[in-house]
Amino acid sequence: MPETRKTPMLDQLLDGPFPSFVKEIKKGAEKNDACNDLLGQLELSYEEKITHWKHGGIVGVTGYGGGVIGRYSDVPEKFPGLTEFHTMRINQPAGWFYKTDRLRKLLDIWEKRGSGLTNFHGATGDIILLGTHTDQLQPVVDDLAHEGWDLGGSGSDLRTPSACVGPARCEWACIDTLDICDTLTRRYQNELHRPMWPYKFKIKVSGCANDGVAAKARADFSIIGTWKDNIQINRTEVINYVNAGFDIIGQVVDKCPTKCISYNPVTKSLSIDNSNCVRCHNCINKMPKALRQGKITGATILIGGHAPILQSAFMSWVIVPFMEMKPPYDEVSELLEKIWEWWDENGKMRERVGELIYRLGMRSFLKATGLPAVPQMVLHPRTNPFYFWDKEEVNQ
Amino acid sequence: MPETRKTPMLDQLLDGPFPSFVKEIKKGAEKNDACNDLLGQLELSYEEKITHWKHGGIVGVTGYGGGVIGRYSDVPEKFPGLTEFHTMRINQPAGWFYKTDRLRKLLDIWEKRGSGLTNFHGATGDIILLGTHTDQLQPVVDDLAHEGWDLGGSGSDLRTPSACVGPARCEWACIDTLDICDTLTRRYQNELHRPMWPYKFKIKVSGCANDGVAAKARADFSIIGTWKDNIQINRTEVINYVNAGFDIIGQVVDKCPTKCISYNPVTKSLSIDNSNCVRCHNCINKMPKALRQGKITGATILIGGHAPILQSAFMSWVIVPFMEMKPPYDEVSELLEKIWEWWDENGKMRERVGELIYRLGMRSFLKATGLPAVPQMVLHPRTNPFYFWDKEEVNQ
Amino acid sequence: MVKTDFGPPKYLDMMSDLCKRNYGKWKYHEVLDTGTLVHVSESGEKLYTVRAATPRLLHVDTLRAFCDLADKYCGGFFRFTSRHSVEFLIEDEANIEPLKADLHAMGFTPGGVGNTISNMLHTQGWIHCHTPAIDASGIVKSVMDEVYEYYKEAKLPARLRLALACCLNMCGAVHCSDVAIVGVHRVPPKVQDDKVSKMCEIPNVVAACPTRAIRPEPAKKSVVVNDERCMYCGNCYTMCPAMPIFDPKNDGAAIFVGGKVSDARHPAMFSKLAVPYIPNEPPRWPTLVKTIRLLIDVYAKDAKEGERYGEWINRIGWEKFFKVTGLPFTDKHIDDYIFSVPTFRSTATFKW
Amino acid sequence: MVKTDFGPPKYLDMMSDLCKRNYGKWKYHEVLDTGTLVHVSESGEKLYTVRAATPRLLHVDTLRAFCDLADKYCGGFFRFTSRHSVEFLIEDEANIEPLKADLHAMGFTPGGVGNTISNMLHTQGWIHCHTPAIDASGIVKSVMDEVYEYYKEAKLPARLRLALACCLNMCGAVHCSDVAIVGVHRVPPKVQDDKVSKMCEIPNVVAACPTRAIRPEPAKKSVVVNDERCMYCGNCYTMCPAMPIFDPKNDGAAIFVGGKVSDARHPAMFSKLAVPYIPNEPPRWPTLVKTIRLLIDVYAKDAKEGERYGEWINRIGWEKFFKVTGLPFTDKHIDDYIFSVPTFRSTATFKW
Repeated sequence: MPETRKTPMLDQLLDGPFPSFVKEIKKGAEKNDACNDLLGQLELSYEEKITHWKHGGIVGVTGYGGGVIGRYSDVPEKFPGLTEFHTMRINQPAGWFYKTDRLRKLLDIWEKRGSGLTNFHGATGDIILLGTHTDQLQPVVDDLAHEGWDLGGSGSDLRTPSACVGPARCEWACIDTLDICDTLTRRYQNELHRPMWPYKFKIKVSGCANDGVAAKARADFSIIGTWKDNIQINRTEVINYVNAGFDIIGQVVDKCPTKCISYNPVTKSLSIDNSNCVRCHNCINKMPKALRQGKITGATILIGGHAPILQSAFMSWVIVPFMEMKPPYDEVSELLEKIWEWWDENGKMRERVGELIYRLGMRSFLKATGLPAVPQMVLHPRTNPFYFWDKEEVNQ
Repeated sequence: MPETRKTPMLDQLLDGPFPSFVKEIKKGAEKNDACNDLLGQLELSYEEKITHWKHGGIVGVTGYGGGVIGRYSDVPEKFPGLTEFHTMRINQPAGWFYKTDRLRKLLDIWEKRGSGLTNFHGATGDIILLGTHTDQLQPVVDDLAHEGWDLGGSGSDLRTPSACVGPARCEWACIDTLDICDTLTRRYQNELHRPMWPYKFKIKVSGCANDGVAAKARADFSIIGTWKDNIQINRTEVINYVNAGFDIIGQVVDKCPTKCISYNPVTKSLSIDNSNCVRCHNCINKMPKALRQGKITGATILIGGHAPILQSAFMSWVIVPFMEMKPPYDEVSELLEKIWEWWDENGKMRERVGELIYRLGMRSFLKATGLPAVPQMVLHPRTNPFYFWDKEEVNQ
Repeated sequence: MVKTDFGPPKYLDMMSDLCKRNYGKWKYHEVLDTGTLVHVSESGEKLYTVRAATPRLLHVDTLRAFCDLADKYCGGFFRFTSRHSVEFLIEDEANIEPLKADLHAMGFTPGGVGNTISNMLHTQGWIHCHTPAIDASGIVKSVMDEVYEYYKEAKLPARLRLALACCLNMCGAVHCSDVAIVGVHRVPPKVQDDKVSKMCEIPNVVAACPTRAIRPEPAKKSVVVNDERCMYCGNCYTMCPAMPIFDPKNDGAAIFVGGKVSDARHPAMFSKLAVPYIPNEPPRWPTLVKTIRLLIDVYAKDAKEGERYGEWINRIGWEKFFKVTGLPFTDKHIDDYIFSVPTFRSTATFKW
Repeated sequence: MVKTDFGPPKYLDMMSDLCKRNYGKWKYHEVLDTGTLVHVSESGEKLYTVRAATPRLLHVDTLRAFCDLADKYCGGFFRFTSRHSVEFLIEDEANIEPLKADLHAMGFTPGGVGNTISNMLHTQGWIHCHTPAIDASGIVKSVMDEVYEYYKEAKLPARLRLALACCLNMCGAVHCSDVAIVGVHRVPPKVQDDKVSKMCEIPNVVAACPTRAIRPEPAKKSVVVNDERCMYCGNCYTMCPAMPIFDPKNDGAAIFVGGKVSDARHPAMFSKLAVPYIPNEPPRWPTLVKTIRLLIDVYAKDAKEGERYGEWINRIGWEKFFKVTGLPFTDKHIDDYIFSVPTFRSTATFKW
């Protein structure tokens, strides 16, 4: 075992109240050379203000096209433990729930065959296992498979879907986010594990407009729970909030974006003009005991979200205002498969589905998917007069 | 004199309460063959649903590069009076004020040498003389010059500037729109009369945020009057409005976009938090007797407005939040000339200045004009991280 | 020697002494009726304005008649507005009614002041333009006849600005009007190969296409249009007369709504597409006129006091707009041009 | 035979009986303190949640310690949030305080619930990424240490979401966070001509550039970058390892503010540029940390109850934001990318 790396800069990150990642790496360094070298290389990056991870190098395991990502130090002579230090993505249970005996098996495997360092979780939602040798990749996968843990996605494939905590611990879940996430993940194992598309495709499922899993911002295909009928008002609880000093005017009435909620101070009662409610969820957020969502629930489906690379960040936009969400979620699957087919056929390399729609137009997307154009798809209709007509639409 | 054209379709437009343009043409047709033929050709267009004016054909007069526009019928054999039927643009007096004796001279000349048909006024603001022969163009210009009427702009030049009624008949003119318009028009006669730029350039001057001349929407360079100090409140008149039953809460307080105006029903007094006022003018519009603009007046300068062709409609955006507007308006001229130089050097053929800024970036525009970047230029800062650094700004 | 570049007549020479005396000293104004305003000066002097819409296309005889009225009632001075209305500026209050009566007798009934429809901004159309997809004056006449009551009577929640442009070049502030009509084509231009080489600069024609639908066809010394990518803007025709885009069977009108140029309350707004296409139906365009009427009636009924057209829609939402008007929402309404994405609804909050 | 494609563990197998019993039957919840929530079921059963931020990078021993706590207090069940916080789900109220004490002793003090700063979303940085312009974990640690009081105490007008992405690829919802840090480059990539031909597909590299700044250089079997057009996004480097874009003298961090993902009250918003560049200053990034502190302190002081960061700015206006923060507004703040024009202020109404 080589001497523990000197890390005077990193050591400054051991202090302070917030948990220290350096402490985590040091835990590993006590028993693992690669972790020790990671400290050394990171200290070097701190000195030089540059990464020391090389670009590229494809690695893989039998039967999968993705899920493992090659990572190599560019200074292996200094840090031989990092000559190979690959990442593995492991599919998390929907909602990131863990039973300790199941998780411990995974931890044991990773300590035995990898660095012992992890991320709980990666940006997409997978468990990330940080750093192992090429020759350990297959054994890790095999050992994990034995304990019921499968790989996640990487490359131009379906990335591991994720979901908010949903009905397992939230009264606002209009849809069974966990079941939807789990069902789609199982149904599309092939799409998840074998990159064959123009680029990556993310699915995220949030139970309500609070969008706890950032589905609109972070997923190409965003499923957000909502309802069609009236907000349920518990009149007694309204009075309780008011009597407890809650600023119902300031926090609820004045903040309603469509001014569809009003409060009568005499009767201490709220009334809602549901026909003008946009279900923004503010009033429900502020008075969870008094106000509940409607009972006819389902999902709004949105498409196109992704980060700024390349054509600016897109937030997903509405393509289906309301879809019933009952198992086995065939309607979602039919839509997904139509979208994938169109995107696969028309997308350029590394073109996200939102960018393809931007390039070819919603008209083309709607035609391919058979979805009807509805005003809910737009903030406002176009301001320019530059629209297309199909040959069949005009007089020949 | 040929027989009066039969116009059964057009004749249906003689009925109804709104003044009829057909009646106007018929007035001409009584004494002018071209007007009679115009009725005929227009009736043909009504039958066939297509224009019968040919594309192209450049005409001109001595000493000018623009101001007259060639127009030829594509069915001259049927309507010989329209073989040549050119348009002339005549520079209007600022604010479209007319003294009858001066105007009658113009009308006489046009009846003598043209169709007698006009537009009061064209979209840009000029007097439009509709329809004359090529050989009459020079005589019309000469006769008009004798009476003090000059040509307007056309083609890739400065178009005739225009202004709202301004201080001549409006209490809201923060700037002398007429003097500014007139001064710039006189100063830039060469730019107005000799096309030499990538494309057209329009200047419009509005006295206040009501933007009576649509400067933001219709001009590349938009001058809009505003003020820097506090709105003046006449407390007596406020009370008069209230006592007369004016809905001060509904029409003023609730409509204030920044909620900076409040009304005390006990004292019947208004108060304004001027530091949060955006000078939207609504309260002043609604209570002109009670509220007046501040006394430190000047203009906001905006750039880039144009109609949808080609890259979508742009509304002009702020480049100078506040500029003093005192004769001889040298600061405006300095800015205009810098803009023209940069545009002339960098603009592609038929590229409006707003489109050039879109292509090269405000950064490039600001560098060329020396204007400082200020937050008033944007609704919000960029959402993408894709900005440029000059070589001098980075460490070499 | 020709005299050039002397500029327009000086505006001050076109103005009455009262205007000049009170120039920049106006204190406030009031709307007296839908045809009449009064402006009051710091000095106490008053100026009355009588406004009447004109059809923009005016024969010199009509203008002379205006001059006669101005001589009779206004000391020889009058003016026009930016919306083609004529304004008579009166010093003596006693002249207001006689003037209005004379105007009415001439067929130019005063109106358009306050919460009304003022005169309809428009372009040349078939009378004088070489690129129109629709006529201008005939449609304006038909529309204004239909909605005349809104011009005469203050029955609207706020002022309402109509405009028409006969092609996508959109002369006039059509793109920022409450209700606007725009002439549109629906089929690609027909390339006249034999003429292109003679009349057009091919690189300019290719560059003129905003969707890159045009490429050179060197063999024919012409160009070829990719019909799939053409959205019929007509910019190539503007550059090249050998590519006419007219098609009487397919040209027609689109309606845009909700724009405004004033910054009062809410900043100026662009008009947005309400109806993608209505056929050309001269001489009275009944379908178009009926649709405009519907759009105005619904607004007049549903909007709150003081709400401009676009403010009304912003309050109720576009999804309600299509519901209350009964107009169909189509794929045409969804932007697919340069700035499309920010117009998409990136939120699960909307009305059913 | 290798077993593949069997998918993740079933979530129901990872959940306590209480969670399963009350699945979909939750009635309401309350925030008990900045580290604790209670959810109440229709059945009357209660579930307590204790939340604590983690540094995301966790050694298996730490995870085992979490397992120990879950075994001790939670029947063997726990979970993580989408923001790398650990959550312990407790049935017996008596276990809350002992668990919190144990967590605190481990260095994982509960917090981040309610009107606080919750855990800071971030990426890999120099620990494990091949494209970062800045480190991730070190900055997060430094920032969270500095603003720790806002994590522990509910002193903010509303919740505040911090995020960091170590390069423009922006893994994580950085583009929709209240306050976000993004690693940026400031100089074009250096083309290693000798390697390009071996390692890169030139047409793909050329196509990868969103500003068309890269063209082929056939003589060298390489490419050439037009420095004037390059805005350092690094997308070419992603496609071609022979075009490294790192520059320790110039790489650094930008700060974006005002984004959110929730649709509550106002629809979700993108974050906007507040500070274009702050140098890399490991190990504690004092300038960056100080600026983040300033941005949060000003908001904490100035915003109204219930106002998210972006809602606060929208109310006061960006012109006031730059005034109250004292941050300079520069040409960098003005968008010049694809969707720039709609971000320009096309109105004369603004604050001084």
